[in-house]
Amino acid sequence: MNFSTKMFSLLSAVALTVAFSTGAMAGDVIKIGIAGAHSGDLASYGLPTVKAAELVVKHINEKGGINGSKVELMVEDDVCKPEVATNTATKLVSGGVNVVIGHICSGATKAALPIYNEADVIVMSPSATNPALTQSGDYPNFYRTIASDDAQARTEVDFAVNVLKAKKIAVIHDKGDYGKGLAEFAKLFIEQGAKAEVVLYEGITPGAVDYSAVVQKIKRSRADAIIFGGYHPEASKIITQIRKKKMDTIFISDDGVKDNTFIKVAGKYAEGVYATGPADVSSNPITKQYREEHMKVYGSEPGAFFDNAVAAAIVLTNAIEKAGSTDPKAIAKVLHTQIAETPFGEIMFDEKGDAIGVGFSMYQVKDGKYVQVK
Amino acid sequence: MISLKDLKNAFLVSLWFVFLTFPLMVIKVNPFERTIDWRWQNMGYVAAGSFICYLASRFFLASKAAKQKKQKLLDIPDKPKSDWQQRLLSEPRLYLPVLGVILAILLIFPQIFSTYQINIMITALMYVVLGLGLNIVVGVAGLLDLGYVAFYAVGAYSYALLNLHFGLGFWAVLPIGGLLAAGFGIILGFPVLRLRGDYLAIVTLGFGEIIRLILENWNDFSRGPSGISNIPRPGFFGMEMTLNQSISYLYYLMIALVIFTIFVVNRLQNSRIGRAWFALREDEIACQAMGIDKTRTKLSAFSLGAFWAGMVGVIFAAKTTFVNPASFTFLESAIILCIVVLGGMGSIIGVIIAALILMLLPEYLRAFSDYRMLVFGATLVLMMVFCPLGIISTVRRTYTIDKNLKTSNDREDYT
Amino acid sequence: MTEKTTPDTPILEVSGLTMDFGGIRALDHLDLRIRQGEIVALIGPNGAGKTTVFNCLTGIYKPTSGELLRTPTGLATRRLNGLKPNKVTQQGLARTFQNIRLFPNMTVLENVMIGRHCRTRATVLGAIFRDRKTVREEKKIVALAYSILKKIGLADMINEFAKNLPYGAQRRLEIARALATDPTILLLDEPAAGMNPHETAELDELITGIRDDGLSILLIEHDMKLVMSLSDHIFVMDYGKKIAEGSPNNVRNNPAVIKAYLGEDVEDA
Amino acid sequence: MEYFIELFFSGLTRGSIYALIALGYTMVYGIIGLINFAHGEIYMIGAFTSFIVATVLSILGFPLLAIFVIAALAAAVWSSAYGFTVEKLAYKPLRNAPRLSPLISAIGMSIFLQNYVLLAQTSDFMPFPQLIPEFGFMEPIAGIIGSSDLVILLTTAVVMVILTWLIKFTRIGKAMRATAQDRTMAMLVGINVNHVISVTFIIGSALAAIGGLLIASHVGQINFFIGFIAGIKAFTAAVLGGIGSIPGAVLGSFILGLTEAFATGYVSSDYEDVFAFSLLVLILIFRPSGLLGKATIEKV
Repeated sequence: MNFSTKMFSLLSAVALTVAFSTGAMAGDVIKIGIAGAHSGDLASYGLPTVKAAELVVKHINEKGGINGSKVELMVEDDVCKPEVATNTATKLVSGGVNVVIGHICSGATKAALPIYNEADVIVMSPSATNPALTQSGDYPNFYRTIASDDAQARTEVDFAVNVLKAKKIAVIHDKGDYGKGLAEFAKLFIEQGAKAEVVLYEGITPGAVDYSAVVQKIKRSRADAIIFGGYHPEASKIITQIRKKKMDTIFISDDGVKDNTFIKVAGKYAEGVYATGPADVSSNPITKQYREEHMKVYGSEPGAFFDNAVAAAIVLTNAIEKAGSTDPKAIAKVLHTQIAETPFGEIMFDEKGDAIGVGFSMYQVKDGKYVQVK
Repeated sequence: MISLKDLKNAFLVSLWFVFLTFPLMVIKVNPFERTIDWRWQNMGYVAAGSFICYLASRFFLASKAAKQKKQKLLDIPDKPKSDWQQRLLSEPRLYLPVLGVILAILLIFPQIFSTYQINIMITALMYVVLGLGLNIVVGVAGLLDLGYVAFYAVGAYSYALLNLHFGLGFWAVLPIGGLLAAGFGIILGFPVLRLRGDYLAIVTLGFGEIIRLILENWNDFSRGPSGISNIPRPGFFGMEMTLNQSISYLYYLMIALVIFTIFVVNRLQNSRIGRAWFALREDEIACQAMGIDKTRTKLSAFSLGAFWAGMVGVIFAAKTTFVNPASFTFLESAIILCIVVLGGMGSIIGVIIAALILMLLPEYLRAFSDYRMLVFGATLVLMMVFCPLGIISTVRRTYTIDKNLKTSNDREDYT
Repeated sequence: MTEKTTPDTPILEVSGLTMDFGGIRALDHLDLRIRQGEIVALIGPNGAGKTTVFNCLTGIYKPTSGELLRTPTGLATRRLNGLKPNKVTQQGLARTFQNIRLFPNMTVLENVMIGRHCRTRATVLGAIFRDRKTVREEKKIVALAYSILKKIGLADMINEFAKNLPYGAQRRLEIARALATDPTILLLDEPAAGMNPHETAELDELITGIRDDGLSILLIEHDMKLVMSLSDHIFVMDYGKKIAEGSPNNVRNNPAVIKAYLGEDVEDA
Repeated sequence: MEYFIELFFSGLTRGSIYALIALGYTMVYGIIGLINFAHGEIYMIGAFTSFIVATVLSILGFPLLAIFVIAALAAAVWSSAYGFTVEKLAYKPLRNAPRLSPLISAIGMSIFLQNYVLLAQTSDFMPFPQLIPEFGFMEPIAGIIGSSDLVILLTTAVVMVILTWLIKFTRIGKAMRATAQDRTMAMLVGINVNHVISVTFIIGSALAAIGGLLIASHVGQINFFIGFIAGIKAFTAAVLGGIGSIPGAVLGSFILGLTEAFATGYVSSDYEDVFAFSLLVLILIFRPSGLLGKATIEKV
């Protein structure tokens, strides 16, 4: 009997491990690093960037590369953890990358940037929205193709106060880097604006089995609107419980919620929810082209931050081409002075590294779809 | 070796696993498109995999049993299987050259390998020290601590905050971080150390979470979840260093810290206090009856264990130059605990080997990054099932006594 | 060694000791006395509460009521009530356990060295820096532990794990460990349990030797031959109460004792 | 006052959710003295199995009640199968190993199962079909307590009654109690201890599966990580109530749920977990074996 139990254990592991498998790649000359979460629970935020870069680079190499040099991708996983991100960054730097697209999460980006900074490597993130990354001035080599959290919070607050005329606003966040950062700005802007008051400011515990206590608290605060900072799993739980409790409080949230999964998970309760997101670019020809290619090559709709990543890849390769070299100073000069055609239209970068022309618009769920609010 | 009965059992086992994994492995539903994907090929993999694994484990155990039987027949006394280990570890003539070679390799390591490799090695060495620290608490004193990461966080944040507010340098904070963590160990220890076993485990787990939650929520103190960035790397008499130099420097610093830790922990284990810790682990009641103050001994183990976590925390902050609460989750505690248990509770060398394996293996298995954690979990289970005492079991110090001791003399200061 | 205390002054006195577990009264107003240099036996049928007396004395249980008084030779009387087990040991009471409680994964020598813990002072810093004082203390601990082991007859096995010793040797090691704490009163809980006649005879000698070194001994034992040959005074317990006391001869012929043991197999190794 | 009642019901719902998971923890601990860290994962697997089955059935057009029943059955069967297998693979070979070994094995199992589901299914959150309809009669008080809350509360109550009956009065229950008290002795009087342990795992896992189904239906979504947090909280609740005691697990769960709800309602949900764990520490300081745990006097 003892034998059979011991063999069971060996077997369980291997049997289940056997059932899966993976792959890799190679090339020459201009190296672009792709860093972000490619495995684990946050992989869905990181993998679309890899795909975007692959598609852009494929085009470039088909045309003979940049100024005759082929482009090669170095894909490295940081699982969105700061401590791993430093290893990833060192690996990319010691592998001789010329520019990096990444990292995906703000925390990991902050940990990795000093390493790129010292190695004089230009980094462009499609998704790290923490304001300090550009506004602190600590990271001169950092750029991003997404607007920062404060811009997003500004959009949310302006909309709630000026358009919806909300007077009492509850600000809720998920205690995370992204959500809480946003919520703080939202709170600040509401207080500065003085047209509405923050009646409740609370952090919820992500992953908790039930949010009804917080929902009761929102109900008691008599808020006309909720501004939620965080991601869609918590947002859908909260909106479901709010609507089930027969409350019609307006729900305004962020880019982390402006995701089709939110609508699918929250179902009918998602109707009427507002969320900010990058301006609708689906009519832009470049956007269209890459989305279609993604469908063709990978057989699915592109995931989170795909357009931003395409933009980053285009902007960077374009800058290297225009600069005529991989010298960071030359690239930086191009980034700051010349316009590039991207999925977001024509963009270039301000002195802090934020993309000019990339902003946020407000969307609302109507009939199971996010529709831009005019 | 493999009989028909084995084959039959293997068949039954694979049948069971096919059933077990059926819904999760075979069916994949897409509730949005309302489509079902039947992945029948996975069923084949599971069946074949479990069939082979059953036979393999059968074979492994049968050969092990045969070996034991042979030993019995030849009347070889049932010596501990780690006999060569014991000898290697206890005779200076044998271990000194080995030690020399290892040290030499470690010292020239940065000259041979890339910065990336050095960086990974630094991480691994950090876990060696963390493992050795927790080993004092769990391995030696037998107190199950599931919140060790809290002390790690205390160290990391003490450097981040002291540097931010008071501009204190790395070298000043290194001991302060350790001492603060040790202090926290005592503060936590006072109320909870009367709890036994699993109650202690859950309370320490809770403490770890509390520290993390405070760091997450108390923005004015810790800057909340967005963390503290731009923490300076360790300085060397104010010298300007390039990234590569400072990483190599950190590497040597870690080597020094590891050696220092081994030295101190080893001396502690073989001292009056170390013996009391071991005794506490072995039998709490007998330990007290022999005149050992239980509370004080537990507290000393707790705080001395925490001390190392605090020091490594400082180094962590200096290495990543950024700290946020997300780095200090329960999983981190679990990994450090696994290092201790895999290494063989209380064994210094075992802990070092386990830390290196657990930290380096996943890094080099990057190609399988998706399966990394799966393999990690499976390894823990397999290690425990096939080798529950860990890689290297505790080696106790042996004493040689001068047989001509004048016992009558000793007798006097005995009474 | 002996001061001017009269032999009649008890060095340990227990009066009115009562211990309740929930609703069950394990000890009921028990009185005991031990004088300097005496071997006192505590006997009684299984479940009489003998080990509970030890546990109360050594601070492992908190007695419900009663006084535990200890008068070290030539010093003032102290209460042992409410002291933690380790403090009791510091007061000079050391014990062994009925179901052996050695430190199985430590060596024989280390087991005995543990006994010195409460008589030594080495600190954490001392352990790390190994200053001269600590080294000297450590050497002394080893030497002393070795001398005790030699006396007890385990000197050849100092580097064995305690768990690998034969049963009888484990019992003796427990005594050695207790002796290392420098006790003046030694509490032995069934030291001869499971020993063969030869081993028991050796034990008899050992205990006598310890007494001759000036220690007093409180002994729980079922082996009547050993009890009768060793004891100066015997207390007999049943159902948590003292039913008789006196010299071996006295107790042997006491009707209450015979009644208590009736139907019980008085072990007669 | 109304606010208080609302919070009270929030706490009750949370408490009964914890209780469904905590019961499995406490049963396993009572019988083999092991913190079964993988129990949260069994709960997650239950939720996932019912998600898969329910979605398949709804695609095939089954009526809601049939979906609910079949999904619940499937979840219970497969969770039990996983619980049974995990015990045989990871714990049984370690019955006589040092105390920490099974715990590490359990942590390993937990990590393994999480990643197994992650790889075999998905890392994304999946919408869980709403299996509990909005009852018409609940309409007037929907602001205080919803239909799924009610179902969860009732299920917990029923489960606790059945479990108590099972353990007090049935043959297997007696065998379980005997094994919990003294495994060797139980073996000597002819109880098949391995069988009893397996049954314990199966019952505990089935409860977790039912919990998984109800909770996932209540919150409307699942992913591979839901077992971890729920597991930790449920374990905390079990310890709070006195681990090994079945009424203790339920009581501990309610106290934990209510504490969290009131802490959120009257203080701030920022520190909700801090309150929960501080309460645990406080209770254990004054009652080291939990609220209903037996204070064991160690035999010396």
